[in-house]
Amino acid sequence: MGFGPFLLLALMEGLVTAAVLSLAAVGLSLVFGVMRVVNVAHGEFFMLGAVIAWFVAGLVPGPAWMAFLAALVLAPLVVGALAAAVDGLVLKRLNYDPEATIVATIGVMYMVQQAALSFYGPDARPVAAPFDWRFQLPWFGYSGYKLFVVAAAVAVLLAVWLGMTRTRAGLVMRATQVDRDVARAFGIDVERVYMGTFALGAGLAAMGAVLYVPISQAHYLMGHDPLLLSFIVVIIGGLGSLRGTLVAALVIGLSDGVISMFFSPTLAKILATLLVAMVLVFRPQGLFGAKA
Amino acid sequence: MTTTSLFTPSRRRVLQGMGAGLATAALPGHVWGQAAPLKIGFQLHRTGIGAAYGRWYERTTTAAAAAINAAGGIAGRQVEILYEDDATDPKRGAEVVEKLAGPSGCDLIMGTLFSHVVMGAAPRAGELKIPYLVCSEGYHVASGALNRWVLQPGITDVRAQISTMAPWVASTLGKKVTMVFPDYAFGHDHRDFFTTAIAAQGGEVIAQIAIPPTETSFTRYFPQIPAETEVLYHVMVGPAVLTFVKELGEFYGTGAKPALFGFIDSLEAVDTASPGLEFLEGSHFWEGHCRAKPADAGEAETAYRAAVGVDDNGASVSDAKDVSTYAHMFSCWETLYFIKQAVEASGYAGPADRQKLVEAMEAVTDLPEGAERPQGPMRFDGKKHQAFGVQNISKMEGGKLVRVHQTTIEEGLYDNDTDYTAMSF
Amino acid sequence: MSLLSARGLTRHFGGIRAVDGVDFDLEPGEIHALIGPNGAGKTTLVSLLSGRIPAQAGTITLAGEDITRLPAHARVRRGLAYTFQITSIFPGLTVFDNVALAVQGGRQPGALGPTVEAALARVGLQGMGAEVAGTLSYGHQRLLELAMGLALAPRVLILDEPTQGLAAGEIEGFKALVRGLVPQVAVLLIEHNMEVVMDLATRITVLTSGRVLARGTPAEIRADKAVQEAYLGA
Amino acid sequence: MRAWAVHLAVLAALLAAGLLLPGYHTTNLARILVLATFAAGYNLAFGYTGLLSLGHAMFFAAGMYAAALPAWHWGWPAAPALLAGTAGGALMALATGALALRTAGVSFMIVTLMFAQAFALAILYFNGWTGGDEGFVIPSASRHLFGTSLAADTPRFLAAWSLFALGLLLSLALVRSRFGRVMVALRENEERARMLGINPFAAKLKVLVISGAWSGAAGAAYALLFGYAGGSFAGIQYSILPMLYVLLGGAGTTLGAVLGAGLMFYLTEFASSVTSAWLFLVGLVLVVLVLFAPKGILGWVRARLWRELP
Repeated sequence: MGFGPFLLLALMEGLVTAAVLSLAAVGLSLVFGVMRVVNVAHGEFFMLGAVIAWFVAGLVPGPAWMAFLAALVLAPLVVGALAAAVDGLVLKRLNYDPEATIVATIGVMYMVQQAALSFYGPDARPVAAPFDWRFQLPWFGYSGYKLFVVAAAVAVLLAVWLGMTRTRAGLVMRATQVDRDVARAFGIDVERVYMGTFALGAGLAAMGAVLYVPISQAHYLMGHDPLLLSFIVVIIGGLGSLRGTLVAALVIGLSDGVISMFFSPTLAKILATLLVAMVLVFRPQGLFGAKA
Repeated sequence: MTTTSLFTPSRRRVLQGMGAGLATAALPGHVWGQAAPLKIGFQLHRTGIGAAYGRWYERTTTAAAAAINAAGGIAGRQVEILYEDDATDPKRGAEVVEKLAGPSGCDLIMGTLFSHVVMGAAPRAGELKIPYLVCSEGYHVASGALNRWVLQPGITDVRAQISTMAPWVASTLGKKVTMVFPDYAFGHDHRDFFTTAIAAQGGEVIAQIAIPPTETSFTRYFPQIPAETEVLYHVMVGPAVLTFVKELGEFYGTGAKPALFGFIDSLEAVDTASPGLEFLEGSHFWEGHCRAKPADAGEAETAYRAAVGVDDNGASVSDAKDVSTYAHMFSCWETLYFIKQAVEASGYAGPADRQKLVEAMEAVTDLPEGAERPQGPMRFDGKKHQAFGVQNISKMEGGKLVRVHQTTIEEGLYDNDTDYTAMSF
Repeated sequence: MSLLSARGLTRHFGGIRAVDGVDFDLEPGEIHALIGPNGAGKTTLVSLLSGRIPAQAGTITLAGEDITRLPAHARVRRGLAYTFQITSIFPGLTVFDNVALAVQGGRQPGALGPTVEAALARVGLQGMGAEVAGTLSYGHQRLLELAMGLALAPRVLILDEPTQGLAAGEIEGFKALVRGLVPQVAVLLIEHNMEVVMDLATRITVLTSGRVLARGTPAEIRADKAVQEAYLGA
Repeated sequence: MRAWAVHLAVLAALLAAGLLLPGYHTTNLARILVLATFAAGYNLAFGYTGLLSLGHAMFFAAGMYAAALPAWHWGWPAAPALLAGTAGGALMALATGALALRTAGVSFMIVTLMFAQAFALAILYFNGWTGGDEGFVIPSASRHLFGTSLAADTPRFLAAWSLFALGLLLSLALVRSRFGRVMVALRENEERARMLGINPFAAKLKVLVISGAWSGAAGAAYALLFGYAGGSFAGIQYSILPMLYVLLGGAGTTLGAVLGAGLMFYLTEFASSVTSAWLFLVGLVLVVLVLFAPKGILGWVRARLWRELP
């Protein structure tokens, strides 16, 4: 394959990676930004979304897109409700202490993983894409659904951005993010905002997983990578910055894609990882974070 | 040493037991209520990355133990299997060996699959001087890296498996091979041994693409597959395998593509008729044990499937979506029968006889096909502590794997310097 | 020669010229007050002097040595101490540990015990070493802050709004304390309380919009028309 | 004085337990003490200095390989291998810390995480030399210290205990020293510490190097005592484990690390003996424990019972 087509493929793949990253990270960006807690169970919420998509696919008859739409609605609701319960039962009682939250969410991670293993099983299972369209370029073929994921990621990010900037709920969340004590003084029910944010963050992770699972597969350990990558994206982007999250996802996705053209896969992965780390080393506040 | 004379009666009784359904309940209690049970510790991948295998390893072993018990147990003693989860982790694996050997009071330990767990736990087994029979297919045992207490009697090691594939690949599919494999031990064994083996057939590996194990998407590496590739040799493990195949299909699509040859490890516990796997149609796979029941399958194969609870497609009889790890799990069954054979041959009575037991194991040579070995005949090399059996090559036809070739034991034999019998206990 | 001196000191934040080409001299043994309306650049100026933020242009010398490029902690070790506007003690540590940290980091890290006790005695906190700093009253916390500054054994002590939040009685004690520091230490004082400024300072510099508006003795400043317009009279 | 007495008593109790309990527990204790040494190193960085690292697996693994590779390839005996491991962990901390300490807080967490990921991948990439994920068995000739085989229960335990005891007493001396005060100051308020003449970068780098040396010594000891080195020890879970141990036992307490490590081990052991869904039980207990003691068990003790607990 010539260099041109190779680059084209690398860029397309990079774009898809960026889309997946931003879908996984957008919820974490909210939670981390507003609540300033490290939710180690974020990846498990993502996994649950994928697993629910698999169950729904088995339950909803008819064409794949119907099950897909059903999962797209159902998974965020179920996972969001679970997250709200975790918030109310555990995190609130810990007063969102950063360190205690890490331990608690590690505990939640174990419980969710075991529940998935017991009720869903250890196998990797595929979920059909809502539509089956593949197109052939002169040099290689490509999945149409992957491009749909890119579009969906753009739509989700746009919706979250509009929600944060144009709605009252978004305003309340941003106010809480800036200073929770001041927000409380202005009569904002901070605990409700936190519960809502935590549920929304988890719901977004689940929705991202429903979109992602047709190009991957559902597996009970699949939450691990989205967790780490989400954290990386959110921090590189700059805490609480949606634009930063998007740009960081693009930087990581595209650099990953392009670097993989020139090196053997493992070496490419090492170099891409170090490159992204260096971004933070020389810009510790992230790409769009406020200077300290 | 003759093994058939020891085995014939029990084999018949196994089959009788199976025919009668759960015959265990029907057997009079006093027959096996006298001697203390033989406790076999099973190091199980119940959680972690190996869990899909672990579940079937557990089912197979439980079935084998039930069959043996129904037929009177081992040397008149009932077999009790103690499963202990190692989380597919070498550190926990070592702890599990200690627990099984210590407080659990097991006579011996078996069952480990993932090679890093074997490596991490083997030194402890050696120090605790307890036989440790792995079902891993790794080359770690035969390579001589481990110790006198570690044996692999139930499955052919990957070096032998791979070497037997090369002649067929070179003569049937092509001589210019590109390999795609995970960048860890299992993949490295493939890389090293297949490259050598295909060269011996006048073929050549023209590219080696090692994929880091954390990777979840593969398309961007496919352009590294040289255009002149005749055979794409792929062996991936882990949950991302489905993505790998799906993306490969999308990448090549309707265009020209190399012949595909893979190891079924990629698709263990995965339904070969899954959406996205259509691309594999017409491609070939190594199978240790054919998942879809071959037309010429004998009595032992049928009985084995019935005992474990696997249908003719290799899925659970109770849930057709629950696909087994058929190409590997037979190793648990055969390892347990190997234990039976060695315990009975050595007159093993308790932990004090463990050394005698290992020596009896090392003395085993021929392991004929039968109810004990539904996968086929094997030959055990006491010096290498490794069994060698026949291998299968199957073709994907209509979403189902159909055997097209079977290798002989001799094709897989190789020479190396390993001689565990020269090592002290 | 002045003890601490700055020439053409400049720091912009985006479009805002927080400090814009300021020359400044602190003479040995003086109490120099820095005043100006909110946003005049007082805190930025002392932050530049102490090295908490780097200067974009200009030079700073301490006793003749160019310290422009030195990081803050190195300036502290050379005798340039800074106490925080908002009480910034280590609330989880004992009073002793708070002061001991200053002794360790200061110019003459010697035997901890006596030095710490001397610094505490100087501000009137003797015998309170075992208390946890966070449990002290606000006034005591301000005194502890000062004790930490003193324990650094500084040549220059920068006090950023030291009387903020203190009761009238406490302010009197504070003034006496600061007067007792000179002439061994030169004091640079940012202060809003004009009574304190006029009472303590030997010289005053008035900043507005990042520039020096006037400089002189308290009497001169009081009489300065421009200052009255820009600040006092406003 | 009371603190030293308590620590010596804990060490004596551990020694007695290791020597008197059956072999199985002796080995468990040996493993717990090695991991507790690792966690104690982590605790110096995280618990005392506030450096939230998610990359300590890289120091542990650097120590493990710095000891195990010379043993495997060149037949080094245990003593120099152990020293090499300690140095390996320290050097890795020096190299990565010099870069990562340009950042702070969550950025530091992510940078250390990514360096550790790169290191773990490098172990796979250079598999011809490192043994990759499968790892390798340490030759038994290298597992002798002072003429005694470390593969036997009691010597292994004594070696682990000695390492832990050394680490614990050094930790105690360190946190009660002048520098220990600086560490806590950096955790509590770095900017204030800077204005007290403390060079935060240099001090934090020093802590990280000490922490790396500890972790490296633990990694080397693990390889030599249990006979195996492998890539899984460089994985993210070995960065999370010491954090979990420390948070559970009590961050910023010298004894928290061993308490957390022991608790997690026996919790797993107990959970897997009562249910095959043991992971759920472990998770549940973690949640309940943290609800009961958000600052860890010794954090709770310090808040309620004994303020001066070091």
